[in-house]
Amino acid sequence: MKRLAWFLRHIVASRGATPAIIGCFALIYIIIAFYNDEALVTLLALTRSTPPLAMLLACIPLNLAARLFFEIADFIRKKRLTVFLPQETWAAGERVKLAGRMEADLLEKKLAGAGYHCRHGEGFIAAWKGISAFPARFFLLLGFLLLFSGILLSTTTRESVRTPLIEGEPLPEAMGAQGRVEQILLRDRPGLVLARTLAITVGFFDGSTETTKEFGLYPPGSLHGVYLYPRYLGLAPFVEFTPPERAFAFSSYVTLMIYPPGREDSVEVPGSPYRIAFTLAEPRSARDPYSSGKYELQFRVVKDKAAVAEGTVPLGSTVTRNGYTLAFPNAKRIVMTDLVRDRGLSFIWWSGLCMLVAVAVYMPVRLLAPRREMMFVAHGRGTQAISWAEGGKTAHRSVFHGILDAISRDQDR
Amino acid sequence: MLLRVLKSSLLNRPKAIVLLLLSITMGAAVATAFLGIYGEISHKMALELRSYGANILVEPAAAEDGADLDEADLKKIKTVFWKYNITGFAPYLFGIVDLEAGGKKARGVVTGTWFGKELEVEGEEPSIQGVRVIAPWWDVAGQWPQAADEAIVGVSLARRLGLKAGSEIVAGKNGRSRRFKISGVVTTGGYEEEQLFAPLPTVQGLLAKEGRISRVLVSALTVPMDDFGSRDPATMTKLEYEKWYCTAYVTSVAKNVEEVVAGSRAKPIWQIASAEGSLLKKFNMVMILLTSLALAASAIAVSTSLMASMAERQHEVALMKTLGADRLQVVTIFFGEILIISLIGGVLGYLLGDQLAELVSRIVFSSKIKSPFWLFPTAILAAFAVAAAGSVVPLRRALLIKPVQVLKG
Amino acid sequence: MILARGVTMLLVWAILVMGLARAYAGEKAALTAGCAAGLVAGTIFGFFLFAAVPGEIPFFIIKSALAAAFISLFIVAAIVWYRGTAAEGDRPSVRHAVVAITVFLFAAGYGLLLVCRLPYGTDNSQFMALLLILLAMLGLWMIVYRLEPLLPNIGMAKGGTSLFAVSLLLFIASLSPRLDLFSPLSMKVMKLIHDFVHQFFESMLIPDHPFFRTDIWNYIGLLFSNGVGFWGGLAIWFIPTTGVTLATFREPLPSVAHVRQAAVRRKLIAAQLRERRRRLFFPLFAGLVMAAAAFNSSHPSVEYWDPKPLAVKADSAGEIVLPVKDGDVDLKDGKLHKYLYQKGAQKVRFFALYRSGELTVVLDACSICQPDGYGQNEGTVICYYCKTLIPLETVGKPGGCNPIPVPFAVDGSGVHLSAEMLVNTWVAQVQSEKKLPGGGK
Amino acid sequence: MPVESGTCIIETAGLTKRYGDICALAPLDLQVSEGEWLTVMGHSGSGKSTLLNLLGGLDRPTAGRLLVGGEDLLAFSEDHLARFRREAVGIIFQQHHLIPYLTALENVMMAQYFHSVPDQAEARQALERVGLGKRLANRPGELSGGEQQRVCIARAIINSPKLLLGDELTGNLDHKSTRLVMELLKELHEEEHFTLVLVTHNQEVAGWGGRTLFMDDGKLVKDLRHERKGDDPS
Repeated sequence: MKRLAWFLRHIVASRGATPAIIGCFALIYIIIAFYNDEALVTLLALTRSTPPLAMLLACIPLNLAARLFFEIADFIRKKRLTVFLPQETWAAGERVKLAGRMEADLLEKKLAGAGYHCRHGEGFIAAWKGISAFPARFFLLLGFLLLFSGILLSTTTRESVRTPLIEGEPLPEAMGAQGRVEQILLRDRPGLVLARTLAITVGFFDGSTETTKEFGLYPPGSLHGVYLYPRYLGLAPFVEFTPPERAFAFSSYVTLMIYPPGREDSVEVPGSPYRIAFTLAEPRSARDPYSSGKYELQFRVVKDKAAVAEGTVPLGSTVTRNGYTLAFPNAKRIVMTDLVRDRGLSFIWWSGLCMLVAVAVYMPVRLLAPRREMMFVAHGRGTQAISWAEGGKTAHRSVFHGILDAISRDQDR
Repeated sequence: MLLRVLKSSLLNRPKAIVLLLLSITMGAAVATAFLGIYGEISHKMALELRSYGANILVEPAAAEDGADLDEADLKKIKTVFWKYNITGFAPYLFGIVDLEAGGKKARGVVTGTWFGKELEVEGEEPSIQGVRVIAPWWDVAGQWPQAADEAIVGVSLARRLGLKAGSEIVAGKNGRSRRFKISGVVTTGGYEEEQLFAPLPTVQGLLAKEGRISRVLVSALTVPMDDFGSRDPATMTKLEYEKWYCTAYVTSVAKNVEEVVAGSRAKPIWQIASAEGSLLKKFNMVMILLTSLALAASAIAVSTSLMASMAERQHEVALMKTLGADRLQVVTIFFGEILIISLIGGVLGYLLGDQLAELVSRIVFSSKIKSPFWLFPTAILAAFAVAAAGSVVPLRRALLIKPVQVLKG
Repeated sequence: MILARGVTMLLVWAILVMGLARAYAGEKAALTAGCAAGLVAGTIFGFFLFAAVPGEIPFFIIKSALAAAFISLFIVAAIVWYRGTAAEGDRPSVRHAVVAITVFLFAAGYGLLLVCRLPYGTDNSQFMALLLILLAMLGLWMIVYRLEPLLPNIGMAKGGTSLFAVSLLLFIASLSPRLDLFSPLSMKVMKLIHDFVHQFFESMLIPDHPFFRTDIWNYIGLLFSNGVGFWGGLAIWFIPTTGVTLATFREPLPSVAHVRQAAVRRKLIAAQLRERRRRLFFPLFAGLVMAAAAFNSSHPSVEYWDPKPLAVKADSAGEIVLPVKDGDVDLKDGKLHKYLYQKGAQKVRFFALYRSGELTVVLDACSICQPDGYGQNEGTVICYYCKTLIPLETVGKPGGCNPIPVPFAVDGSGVHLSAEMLVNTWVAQVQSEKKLPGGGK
Repeated sequence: MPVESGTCIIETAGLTKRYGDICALAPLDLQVSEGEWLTVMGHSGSGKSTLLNLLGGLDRPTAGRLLVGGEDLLAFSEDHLARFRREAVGIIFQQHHLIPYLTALENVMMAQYFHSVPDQAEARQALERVGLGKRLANRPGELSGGEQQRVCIARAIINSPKLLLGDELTGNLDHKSTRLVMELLKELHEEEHFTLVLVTHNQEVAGWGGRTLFMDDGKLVKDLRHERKGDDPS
């Protein structure tokens, strides 16, 4: 039973499991890359659709969680023993049995002289110096745990719907809430990373109360766990189109993905052979038309694959070309948005934070005050001495050896 | 420990170190400066060499003045055996004319040529020929001529007559005259800068030499000349001649061209290029010699100051040996010291030499130079070389020190 | 050229065997047997492979094997890294059989590459291979029994053997553009980084570039530049050697705490440090070889692209069909693709080349020089006989030292050629020794 | 000469050293056993320093046999001799010979560095042992003669040599310092069990050892065993 527990512990909390699994995925990636140009996308899709692969991926957070658990358990156990490092790390240190017995006071004086803190108890003296890397390790492991949990959740359970948010229109149903897009604002606000900000104001009417909420660019705003991820901007101009034969008149808002200027999008005029292609003209002033509201549409009327009229129409005017009349009295802004339900996202954010903390903690500790420990345990007539260091090994080793020499010299006397 | 010793040794003996640093810095600085100037000058010379992009000159065989070639033969150049190796050619028609522009008058050379003419030869693919093909380095401020009455003018002629893109010039000869619109000013780095270039037919009309040309410059892809290639074809056996003919030596291509252009003599112009090349080689030699002399001088300076400091430190060396240092350990300590100093000296020398090169080129060549990237590693290497060369003798001396003799008494 | 290649191959062989002999100094018999058997087996297998499997498939197989070997280096490095916490002796103690199999594999890999590196699949190359093998055997005996004891004492890091041997194999492969691994690696890495950045933006819901500051976006754009593939590839290329080197550094030194005399302790530690420095030799050397391989790969112009001609056969109608795209082979990649057609004693070499937007098929000879064939360099092909450079655009046109064009037709199934026409054109137009007047001076 | 009990650390037979025509050391037969404290006395130029240099592997004899610790120094190459010096011998000079730009601690560590690897804690301990625990970071120029000599002693014993050689080590010291240094040497000799060979012309120093050789003109004149000073508290 005990053996089984030991075995389980060593499999589940193995240091090599995570790298091995990552290696497996790397191998799968390489094999896919041999045959396919979109290897990464294929791998993600494959992981999502193949339960065994997803389970393999799930082993990583499992392993990390186990490692974190045992690390903490070891830490607590060793803390009770006054020496703070886990058993397995001691194996990498030095361990020696001496014939001599120590004189506790003398030893403590020597250790203190070398700058070590001491504690002695029933038949042992423990000495330490510096700060343990445990907090850094904890944060690093936690960071990795969160990262891989996030990746797992994200790859397996992410749902995404692309839908336009249009000024003045109700929220799409996928948002899971009743509301109306009140205003979309694009502002030029040079920041540290972003040059422009986007504000989508949404009004909710929940029975009697009316509230508004603003969604920005980053971090993405969310509503009931659904993130709003703006992909690109568009325009919904109100267009009135009359062909020369005057058989019909088309007048409607049309949803066009024509931002930034130069991008073309077209609309089929229903029940007619016409298609109208639009682009947003380059602004005359430096200001972006989307934020200034001064739109100028370039249009091309296509009838049965042949262009029959071309022209430019600014907001609020009417243009007639070759008998085709196009009026552009009004426009609404559109943000093409991915509505994403992804539970892994916050995990990944937190993992980034944890890793930053880990690095920020580890660097100064390792450079300035790495943990160094030694312990002398009475062992029959002799002494068992153990030493371990995370950094500053050379100096620590020489202090340790000096003290061992002193112990055995005392014995000689 | 080694680092500790080096640190203490470097920080606590400022006088000796500064002296050494000075010699190494000087060496690296001089090397950097020389190489910087040299790089710049040879770059300029290479540019000029490149201006001989065409390597075959086709001239009338007859020596007397006024002899010329038939423009109609030009097409045949695209049909010769080595046609695929001929990457381009341009015809020229020269004439001395009276130039008048903006009230200033001068005699000058007008050259009719193809700038970039689409040439169609039956059975071959159409190709673009003209000076734009064979002299791509021509730097035109403005536009290449498009119309028949547009011309480009060489930069020094333009300066003389106060011309710039857009101005007009009148060229006259024997009562006929043409008005040209200057579409651009050309910088070539050669004699062309004194000429006016206009489309060939226009100049032919002006000079009353319809359908005639003075010379053709041909640019061909050739293999480097070797002993075999420079032999006289007349003395070859049939087999050898065949091999010579089917090898794209500049001479064999020239012969090829000569055969199709009536009344012409085609000569390779590598003579000029090789003359320039040998000049460049001599210049190289001088610069390399000067640089190595400067480096040697500073190596000697390093050696002397190291010798002096070694004499001061012989007790130290003897002591190290007494303590049981073997030769490698002694050398490591002293060489490590020198290495560090030479690294610092190299960086300082680079900075100093860069300034020096700029100063020299401003005073002597009145041009600004851009120091190339490779100069930095070169300066560091020069410093290492100087230090290494200068430390051989002192280190040998140090290794020969006998502790018994030095530590006696 | 064949000579130069042969000498290079022999040198690499000598280095390979010397290193192996150092690694397994005590196992001379197993080493010699494994080496010899591996070399012969690899060469025979290589010839068999090229004879039995047409087209680029043998190259694909060999390249895949090399890639597998390269990937296995990562596994080796990972094992060394994770096992590296306990100190052990410097020489791996292994059984004869393991040694024999190990060196057999390496030698076989070498033999395979030897076959690939010899120009033209003709009888000539078999003779050359035989000669090289004989010389190599002689070298093997010399090195193992004579030179090995003279070598200075260099230790062997864990995983050093495979690192060393595979890096040498990769080096040989890098000499030939067809087997080179580094360039494809760079390409794949570039693709991976590109995909990764996109996927990362997508996953983390980071808005796209219209919202970013231009300068920030330019920095992100660096990740999509061409250099990324090279540097990223380089980083991956060196992971195994760097990993083993660092693992060797990380290995704790044996404790000297039981020694009670400080000076003796220090002396032991100094000896351990010296020993560890020695053990770094092989990983560092392997790193150097990998660097040379990467350099070779990124400077391929040192050698003309001159693929070994693929043997082709005519079908019953006397037609030869070259598929435009077949597995790894892509006629439209702008590179020279050489083929060999044999009818009776008459051999016809010809090549297909995609230039100026269309395919062309020409003989591997011109009408004036001796048929030494062509190699390809940037923008030109070179006639090996007269060293004339011929612009790629003019390949397919007759005249000068241009290769002789042959009529062909392209359709969906590939390039169609008439075998009879090929032979006739070759016989009629190509100069061969016997046709030259006088036969030399 | 009666053979000492215990193993012989120094054994010479017909050991000769000539500088040109001058015979610095006439053929000398000498045996010193392990752990012995030997003093060599004589006038200047009597060959005592030459003997010391030969024993320390600093110089090579012209003729004769020289075994130190059972090894024949004559057969050693230059680098082998250097190894012998760093591992088996510690030498203390009259002029101290410390490296002026290094601190006391670094001077001691230098010897460790040449021997194997430096070890700061051990070097500090050695300096504490010779009573210089508070002057670790001082350069030789800031130390008195006696202190410098003690740094030299710390440096000489740091690599646990079998043989410690002292060349007029009290020549530059006043009476008090001499006594301090000699007491220190006595203490170390008892603890470390090295063999000590001191060259001096100071009668008082000779009294600290158990055996004195008198030399003159390169020849051994007298070999005397006597009571050791300092054994009886005075």
